Amino acid sequence: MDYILSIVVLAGINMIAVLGLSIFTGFTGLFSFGHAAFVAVGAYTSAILTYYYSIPFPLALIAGAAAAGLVSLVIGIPTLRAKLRSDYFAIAILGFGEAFRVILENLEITNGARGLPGIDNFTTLPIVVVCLAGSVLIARNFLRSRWGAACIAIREDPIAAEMAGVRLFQTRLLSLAVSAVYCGLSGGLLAHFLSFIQPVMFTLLQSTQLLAAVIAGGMGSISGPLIASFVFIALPEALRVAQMWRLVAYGLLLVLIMVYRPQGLMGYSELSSFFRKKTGVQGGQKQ
Amino acid sequence: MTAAQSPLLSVEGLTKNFGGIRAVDSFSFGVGEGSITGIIGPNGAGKTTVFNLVTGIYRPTAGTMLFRGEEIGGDRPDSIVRKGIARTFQNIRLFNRRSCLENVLTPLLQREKCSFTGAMLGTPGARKMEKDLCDKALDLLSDMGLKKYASYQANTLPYGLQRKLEISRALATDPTLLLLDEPAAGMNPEETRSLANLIAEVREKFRVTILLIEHHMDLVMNICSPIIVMNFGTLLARGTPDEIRGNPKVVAAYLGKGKKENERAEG
Amino acid sequence: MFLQTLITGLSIGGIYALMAVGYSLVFSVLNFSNFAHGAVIMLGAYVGLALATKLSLGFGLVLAGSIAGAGIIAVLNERLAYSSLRRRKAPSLYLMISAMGCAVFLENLVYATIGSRFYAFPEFFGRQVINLGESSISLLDVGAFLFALTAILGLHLFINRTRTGIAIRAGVSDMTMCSLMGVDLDRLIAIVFLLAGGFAGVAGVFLGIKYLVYPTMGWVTNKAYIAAVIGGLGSLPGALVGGLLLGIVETFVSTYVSSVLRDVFSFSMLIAFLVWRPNGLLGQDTEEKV
Amino acid sequence: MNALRVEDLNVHYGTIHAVQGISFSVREGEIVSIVGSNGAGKSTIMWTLAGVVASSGGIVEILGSPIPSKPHEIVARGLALVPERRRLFSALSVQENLIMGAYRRKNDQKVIDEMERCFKLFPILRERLKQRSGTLSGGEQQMLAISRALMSSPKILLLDEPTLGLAPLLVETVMETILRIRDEGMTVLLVEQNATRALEISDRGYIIEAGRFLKSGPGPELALDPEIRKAYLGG
Repeated sequence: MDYILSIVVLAGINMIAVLGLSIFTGFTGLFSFGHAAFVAVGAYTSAILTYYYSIPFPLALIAGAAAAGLVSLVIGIPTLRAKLRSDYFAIAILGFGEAFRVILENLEITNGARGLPGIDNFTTLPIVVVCLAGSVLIARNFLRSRWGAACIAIREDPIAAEMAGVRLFQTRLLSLAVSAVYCGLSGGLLAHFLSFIQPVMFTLLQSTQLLAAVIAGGMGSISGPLIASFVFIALPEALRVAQMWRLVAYGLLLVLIMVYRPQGLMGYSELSSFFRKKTGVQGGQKQ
Repeated sequence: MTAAQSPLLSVEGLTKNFGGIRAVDSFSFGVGEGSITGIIGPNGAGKTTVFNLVTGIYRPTAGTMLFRGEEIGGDRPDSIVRKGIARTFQNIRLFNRRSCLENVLTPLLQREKCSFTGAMLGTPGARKMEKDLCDKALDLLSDMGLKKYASYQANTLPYGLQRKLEISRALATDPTLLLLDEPAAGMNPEETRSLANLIAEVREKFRVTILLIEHHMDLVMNICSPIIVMNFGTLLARGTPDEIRGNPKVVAAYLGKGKKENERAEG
Repeated sequence: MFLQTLITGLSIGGIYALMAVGYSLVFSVLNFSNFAHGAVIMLGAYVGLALATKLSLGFGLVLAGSIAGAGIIAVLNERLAYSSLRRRKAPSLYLMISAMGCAVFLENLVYATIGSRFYAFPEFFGRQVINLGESSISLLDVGAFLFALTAILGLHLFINRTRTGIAIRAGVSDMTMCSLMGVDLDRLIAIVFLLAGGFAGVAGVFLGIKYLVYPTMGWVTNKAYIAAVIGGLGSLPGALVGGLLLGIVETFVSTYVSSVLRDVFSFSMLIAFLVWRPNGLLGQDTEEKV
Repeated sequence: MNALRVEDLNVHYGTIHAVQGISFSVREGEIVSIVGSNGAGKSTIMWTLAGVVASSGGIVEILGSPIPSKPHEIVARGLALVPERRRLFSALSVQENLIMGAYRRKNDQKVIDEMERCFKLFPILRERLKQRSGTLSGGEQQMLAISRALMSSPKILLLDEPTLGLAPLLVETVMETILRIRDEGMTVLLVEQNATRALEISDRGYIIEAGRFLKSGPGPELALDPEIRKAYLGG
């Protein structure tokens, strides 16, 4: 029972990060190979606050999420302002993620590559459920606000978006920061669930897994990536598949999706229309 | 309503280089308030580049662009939109995978000031504003005869309606000047005629000034005055449709010259 | 000390350059960052290792076998993971994600089947060193450096002097027009991947001899990628200059500043170049026109 | 015999029906022009014939047999395209551009012979041989683009707006070259916005508007037809 519970909690934590990346990738159309770094910022910030400074857990969680948002600006401002090609941006943020991990491995306060053990076990299933539900709700509200509409417009056509009055740089930066906050929250929950974190948990491979869930679930959908990330975590865990075979499958999946169904496994349109009905943007306009 | 009154947009010495190529070469023109001004010219004359310069997508190499007396050269596209210039594109650029309503709603939302936290938490105030804007978007769609397509995904519309939707989206930014880049491209003569009517209607109903690039001469000659002719990135002629049609320079730019004339040009 | 550092830097830089060539070749033609290149290098090293240990072949044959093996793998990789994307003119980002998928797939496949053990090549060069005043250099380092220089020079000549080479450059300039000259694009791209794979084979063998052979050894190519960006993605001289420069800078940073900061420094250079000089030191400026 | 026969050709770009059931033929040794205003579908026809753009229906025959699907196979059948705006390999030298034109020739001597033939048409190219083609003047670039296509010794040459952006004197040079090429036995399909001069040198011409042929007839006769003026400037 405990085993199943822990799978569910882990899947829930992962879903929050995937949801964040989905806002950035699925809805704003920017790709990132570095979001694991923002999970790391949340994990380390909140863990250090509760571990060394005995800050209450909720405050530490919020601080972790906020710190991730702030750190995202460090990489976001120069790269997004420069309007890099989309693949260059994905690579720049990859470089940032890798550099950040190396820094974590060498700081004293993070206890270097050995990692931080003995973090208090605050994360429980109800907390994860509340956080996830809140995250979904806020994501929904965000996406139908003027900022969300701007993000989606940029994904569809950046030049047309600008001509609809969308501020390109500011909107992209906001989307990055929001996604980083989600990742930071996920990291804080993760640290206080596993009670042990170390830098190798936040590598390029983790970033790739997050991205794989978003792409597989379907670009421009909230529900798709959530389902995908649950399946990604829970299924192999339940079947007790060795980690490396899981990664073999992730790799293959990415290639197959790009070759056969770049709009995501569940298909772009069904999911987006499913989502649209839920948010009711068009409610009452049916003829 | 004559063009001469007060130029809404006045462009002086506009120049744009791409690498070694001069796409626009000290081009000057004005657009009178309330007019439907047409820009025509042979292939590669630099017409779309002018649109891209006026809307801030390109930065001019030299020249000034005054819109309602204010310099707009060097402004970002979104701030030019806020000042009141909207446009459509030669190859339609819609938010393809969004509904028609959302296409029009997006610029409406960008014009509103609203509280970020309010929107995130979904406060009643934020909800109400969304609802109001939805209604406004629907009104606009019904003005343009697109109401029954409100929930259709934009790229599923037939071509002619996509053009209409793109014009609707541009109108949703509340423009004073509307730039249309080949609105009749890909249309048959019948569709072109109804587009001409629509453009005239839009000008009346939304009180906008219109500047359009077009190759369908019937459309240009029927609804535009004045007409500006561009060739090799500069102004070749300017005048009423009849003046343009009778201008030998314009005819030569379009049809080319015969052997004798070419040889005369040599000497 | 200074001379020693410089020479070490050059030899590491030589290997970086060998690897960077593969990134640049593919980027120049298909305009995407082929992150599967690292996995091809790793597989090339395993092919070489198998030839050296199971068949006890000499250095020359090991190198040839590894070039052929990695070349074929690279061509297959293109056929299976990229060609259909390329034909339907998918955004370069999709190709890059597919490449990332290939890297994760191949690496973990090796990990799951061969295992995570570290293997060493037989000692082809012994531990011979050359003494230069106070500094000493290993023969392997000198060999790797000279080999890298020669191979890249050879490729440069091939690209500039042969009919196929000119066709590759024409393809870089304008793919559609290249096909209108009668060039079979599928064949041309297969040749490009064969070349990139061949270089991956050489790099894999040198990397394996200098360090060890293991599933994640391909990640070193992150550095090679940085080298390619510094030199200018798509430029062959750029790959050489970028590789050598990065090798030297890294060695100096780790010797005189801190070995910890070395990687942070390299990744910062990557970001800085992407933001401020995306065409690198020797890459050509792309036209502003959209 | 027909060098090129096109029957009921249709091309769609997404929702746009760019070429709407066009039929025409070019007999061996003829110069045929298609003239019409911008956006009428002229270039689309050319790219479709060269195999770059896929048609959505219709028959295309080259020298009596169906045209292959891939561009490099079409070149092998003796068709060469000089595209609009030249599309030279700008980073390559003049010589390398010419070598690319003769890519299918394995025999070096043949390549040199072809090059000599081009120098006879355009002596200036010999002086520019080592220069990067991107640095040539507009007129020289057009000469190189034509030469590059001739290097494959095609039977049918397609020229898409060869006079675009050229001064009157250079327009004359290009037109005279086209006549010379035809006199050497080649078949030419010419697409021009510069209608008057193109039709003057053509055996036959077609006026195209919005993806359809409006009228056809002997070139010089069509050059004087008021219908053209209407197609360009409305009526």
